[in-house]
Amino acid sequence: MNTVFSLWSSQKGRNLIVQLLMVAGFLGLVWWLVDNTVANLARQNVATGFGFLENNTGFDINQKLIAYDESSSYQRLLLVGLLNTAIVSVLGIFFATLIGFMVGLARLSDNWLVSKLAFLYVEIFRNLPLLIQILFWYVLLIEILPHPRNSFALGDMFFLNNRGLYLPWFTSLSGGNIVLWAIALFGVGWFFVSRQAQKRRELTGQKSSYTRHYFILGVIALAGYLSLWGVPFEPNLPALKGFNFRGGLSFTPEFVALLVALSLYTASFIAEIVRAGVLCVAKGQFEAAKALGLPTNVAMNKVIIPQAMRVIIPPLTSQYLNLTKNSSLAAAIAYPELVSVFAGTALNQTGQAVEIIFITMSIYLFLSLLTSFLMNIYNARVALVEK
Amino acid sequence: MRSILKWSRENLFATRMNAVMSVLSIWLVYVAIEGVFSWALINASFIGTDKASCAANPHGACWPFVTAKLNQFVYGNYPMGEQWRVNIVFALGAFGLGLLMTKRVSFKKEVAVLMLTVYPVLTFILLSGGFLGLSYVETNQWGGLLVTLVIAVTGIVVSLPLGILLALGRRSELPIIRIMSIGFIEFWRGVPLITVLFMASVMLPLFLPEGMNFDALLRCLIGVSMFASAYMAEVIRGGLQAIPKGQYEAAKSLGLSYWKSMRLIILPQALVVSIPGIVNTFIGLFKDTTLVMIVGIFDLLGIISFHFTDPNWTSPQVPITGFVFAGLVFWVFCFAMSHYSKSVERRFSVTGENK
Amino acid sequence: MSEKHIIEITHLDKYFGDFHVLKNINLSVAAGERIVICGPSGSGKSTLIRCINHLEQHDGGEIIVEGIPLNDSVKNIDFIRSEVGMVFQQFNLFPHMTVLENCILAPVWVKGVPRAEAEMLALQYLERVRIPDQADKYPGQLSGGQQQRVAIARSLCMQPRIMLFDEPTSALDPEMIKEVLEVMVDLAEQGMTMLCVTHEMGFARRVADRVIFMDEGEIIEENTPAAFFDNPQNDRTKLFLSQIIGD
Amino acid sequence: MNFLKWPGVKVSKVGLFSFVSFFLFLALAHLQSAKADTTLDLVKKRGELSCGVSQGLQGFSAPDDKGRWHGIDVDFCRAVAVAVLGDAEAVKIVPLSAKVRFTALQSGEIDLLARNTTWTMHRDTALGIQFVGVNYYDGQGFIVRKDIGVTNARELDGASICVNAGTTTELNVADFFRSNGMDYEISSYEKSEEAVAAYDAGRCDAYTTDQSGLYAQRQRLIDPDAHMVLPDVISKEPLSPVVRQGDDVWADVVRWVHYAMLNAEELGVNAQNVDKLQESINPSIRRLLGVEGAYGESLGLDNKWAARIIRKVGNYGESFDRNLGAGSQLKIERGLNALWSNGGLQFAPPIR
Repeated sequence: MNTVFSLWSSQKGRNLIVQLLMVAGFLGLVWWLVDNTVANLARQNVATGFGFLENNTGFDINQKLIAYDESSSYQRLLLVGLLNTAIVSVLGIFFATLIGFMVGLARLSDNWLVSKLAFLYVEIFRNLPLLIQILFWYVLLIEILPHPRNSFALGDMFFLNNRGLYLPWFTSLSGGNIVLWAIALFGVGWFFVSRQAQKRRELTGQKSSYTRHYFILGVIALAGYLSLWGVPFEPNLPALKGFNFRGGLSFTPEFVALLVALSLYTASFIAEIVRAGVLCVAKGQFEAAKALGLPTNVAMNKVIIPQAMRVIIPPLTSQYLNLTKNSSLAAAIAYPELVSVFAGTALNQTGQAVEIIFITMSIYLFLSLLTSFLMNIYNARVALVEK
Repeated sequence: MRSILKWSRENLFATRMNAVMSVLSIWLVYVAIEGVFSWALINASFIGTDKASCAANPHGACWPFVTAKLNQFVYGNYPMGEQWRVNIVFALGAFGLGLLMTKRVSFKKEVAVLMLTVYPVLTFILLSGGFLGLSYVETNQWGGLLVTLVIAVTGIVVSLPLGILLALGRRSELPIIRIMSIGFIEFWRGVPLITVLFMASVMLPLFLPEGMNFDALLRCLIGVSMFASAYMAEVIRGGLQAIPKGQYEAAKSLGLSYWKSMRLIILPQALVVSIPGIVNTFIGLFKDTTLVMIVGIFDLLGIISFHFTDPNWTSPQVPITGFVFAGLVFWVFCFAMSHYSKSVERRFSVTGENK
Repeated sequence: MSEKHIIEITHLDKYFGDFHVLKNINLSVAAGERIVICGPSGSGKSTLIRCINHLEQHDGGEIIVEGIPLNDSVKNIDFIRSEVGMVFQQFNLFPHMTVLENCILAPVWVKGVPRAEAEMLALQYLERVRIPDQADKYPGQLSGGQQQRVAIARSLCMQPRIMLFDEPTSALDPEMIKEVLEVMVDLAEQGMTMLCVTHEMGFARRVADRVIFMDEGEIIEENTPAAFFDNPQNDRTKLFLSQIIGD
Repeated sequence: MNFLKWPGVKVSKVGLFSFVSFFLFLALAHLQSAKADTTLDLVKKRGELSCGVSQGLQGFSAPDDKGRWHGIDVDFCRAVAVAVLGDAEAVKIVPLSAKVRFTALQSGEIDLLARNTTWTMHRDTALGIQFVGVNYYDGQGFIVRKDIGVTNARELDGASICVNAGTTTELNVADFFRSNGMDYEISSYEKSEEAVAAYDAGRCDAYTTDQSGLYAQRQRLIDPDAHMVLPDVISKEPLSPVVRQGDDVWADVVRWVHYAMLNAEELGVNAQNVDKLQESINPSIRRLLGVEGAYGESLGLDNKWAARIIRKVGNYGESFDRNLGAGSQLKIERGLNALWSNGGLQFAPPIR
């Protein structure tokens, strides 16, 4: 007891005691919760463990980017849900950024009308709960769009109805995948070649013809392959068969409603971030650019935006993360993303709430921590450049 | 007239590009206004008692749905005879907020303290009753705007102090307190709110000893509050970082203890700096209350969409009308908050220039 | 001898990471003594006085203030802080409080002095630093010199026995330096124990009992002002003085 | 970063305080948990039954304009409440989506799930729940718009189907289409009313659920007459109230509430004549109404338990009639749900 008192009188001792108590309390709490849960589950004889991931799901879902049917496992379902989350998030991020930058810059426009319009956009979309927006777009889509038989059509290739949006697409025949991979590789190569070209230009001041040569080479290779082995693709056009359109590339109304709502909502935040970022770059910078005789768009692209980006990127990333998390609201409109299909349907079919919620939360947590981690690296780099 | 022309030449048609943009914008405004007007007013139905009254106007709003159900939208299934209690709570809240927002009031601090301490208790007593001669009203009878506001206000009242503690914890020198704060904050910020609500609404009793349980709405409130606290903590941390190091040192050199210097010196300044962020968190929280609908609590949005299934009102216009109405209500609240925060910000930035 | 010493520093060592900021500092200050510490920037002079009220924690050696060792004990730190006042280069007034509120804060919250009493005391000290009429203004509304004088009054309100000044005039415009120095001279003449980090050589000549020259974390030279300025012993001191005067 | 360092005086006080309060909380919780045992005791102590029902399925559980819940499932909740607590109103109706119902039951959020839930082997064995007895025999069917020209389920090849997520319906429809080599597109909605609304808006060609549900949901469509229920029944759907596994006392109570209602119908005891029949000489009736024997007590209730149910809620036939049958809007035939003596499947073990 005496030692505790003497520890208590020094600051380090106090800190130590407080922290030990906190740890003990925390571990106690965790132990208590786990203990209760295990006891509760055991008493009721609820199946536990992750063995269910191997079982067949027995149900189908309406959007899958990889092969999946009723006989697939829950593991597969998890992956399908995750990919559905990913596709809507990636596209959402793309459109939100596009719209957000346009609106954000429009708010700074000299044109009174344009800037007020952008202001209106931001105020409307930012102040409306996302869930209402998702439900609104969804109801609008399925109520207003026609039945497949009366689809809006564009040249027998594009169709829009209350079952979705249908676009022409292609199917790969044998060898098609190889060509697709080759094109992807070519794209990656393009990145390196153009960087090399830029370096050379900076060093020598001369325009290099690397990229042009690279491109020509690629085209020749492709043409050679196609002429030797033929085109390994065939068009896949949507057509009305029975109740619905089949073939082609299709997007369900759930997907479209979610994408529209997520993009428009997040764009309103991105617009504000962009505006604040640009305003943050000192007015002096703009004046300096002007004084050098740079035209407005060059000043914007070469001086203001690059500097603003430094301010913009951290909050922008957190908006991206929010968008990804917000895609979980799809549960309300039956878009089969991770939360709705895994933490919803699968949870109910298997009854293993603890395991499923644990997996789901871990995935989101992982994404979030990964983003924070990357952001910290970025911030550290930017901070270094500043010095 | 000439000045209008001059103004528009300078502001709308200064360059060719500008003129194109202006024309485009005018067209957009026209289309939007025309669409909204014809839907909400010209083609809309206004009187009636069931879906038949809206059948005549298939391309317009079905406002009778809103007027017929307004009581439920505001109070949920709160017993008619007891609704005066809700009204008192609303009125007191509005009065308190009014005082806080009036510039001339000198006793704002006292009002704020009352609003954060006495008001929630009073609200709880009035709304749930069970003693003082008030009949007990179960929380599953609460609904509509009432629940939306209860969740939002609770979230606000809880998340502010909790967020402050977490922010201080995150900046603490004690590594374990810091790590635990970071862990807490990152956890709640990392997971989607609906998984949190799901846990709170149906799974929580699984983690507690058998037979121990508490009210469903309360569990939702806890979930929402934890979630909001984590966001609040990050906002306040930003404010704390903005306070110059000299302030900490001066407080220390005067002999103020940690908590005193935080309460008297650091937080009063940090909170002012964070006002925009705090209000944004409030707005986010307010919007997020709609998510409780997914776990079966009838907030405003929840109760509106619940009434879509009333056989008397199944009509294609009803859902859109309902969502527009819900959107309008939420929008007014959120816009008012953001507007107020901007005016506060402006006021502080003006005094800031004096420094 | 040691009873008369209000501050006793022996073998003081301090590191910032790997950087050895203070190297084996030994310094005794008698009650009522006025010491000016000077030296090039980065010489550790600010760190030295910041160690005395535990704004920096020292890594080796001992600091004894009024017979109480400055160690990890919370009670001792609190006691020493209430006995030692500090004035900063950047004033560090609390911008959200009026001048008067700044001054009564510590007496009320640390010592538990009744508010009315604290206000009287504060007004008295504000008068002493010659700004009694600014009591209800906010720091942001005052000039730099006025702010620094408020900061001095704020420290005095705790009725410390020792005052530490950390370059109190270097953030001020020339015309304001004078008004702050006058207050400090005043204070010195009333017998306050003072440790000043400053480059105001006129001030040093006028009030200091001792001038200490520090460089690279060591005390290089220590002498009466007259001897120090007119007949510096060390080469580094000479170089430093020539640069100062060359300014 | 030295400026962050502070004497930890008050930090520790707060830490200590939270620590102590946490342990007080733990102790309290343990006190409480030590006392708790069977659900029956819990319900009695609480004075209220927490009963999970569907969020709105006419005939089974749906609120009226005043927010009062009606339906055969709600009646069952009230019957249990009146048997256990003596008050048919001492019941908290908890509307649950299909997705959360089992979790809510497992976790203890509700004491009893009466939510037109299909009894399947997987649910019975793996979810930690127990089905007590079929209170409605059902089968899954489809509803379609008349104008799409489909007359039976086999013609639905390639159709879009709306279902309620997390139900056996969702699994059966997959089985049905797969076993018939047919193609389909499924849209699974969190709530049944969302699925119905989507179907009504034309998002799907057919909506599928239990037959009883199809009739109930048809009432909600914008133009009920434009839709028809296909004749096919593609599955067996025995709907049963559910309790947590491992609490046999409570399972017995709930099971016998159901059987008491069935026995009452079989013996001709109903809400009108229950008081008169106290003097009946029929020993079966006397046992049911607690005049003879101590059957209620062996359940952990009192002997008038069944009499109370019949007085306040009625027998099974009355409840069926009022909510689903001739006395309701749905006008569903008794069919499989007639008593065994009338050619149906409802057969209750005797009270003796």
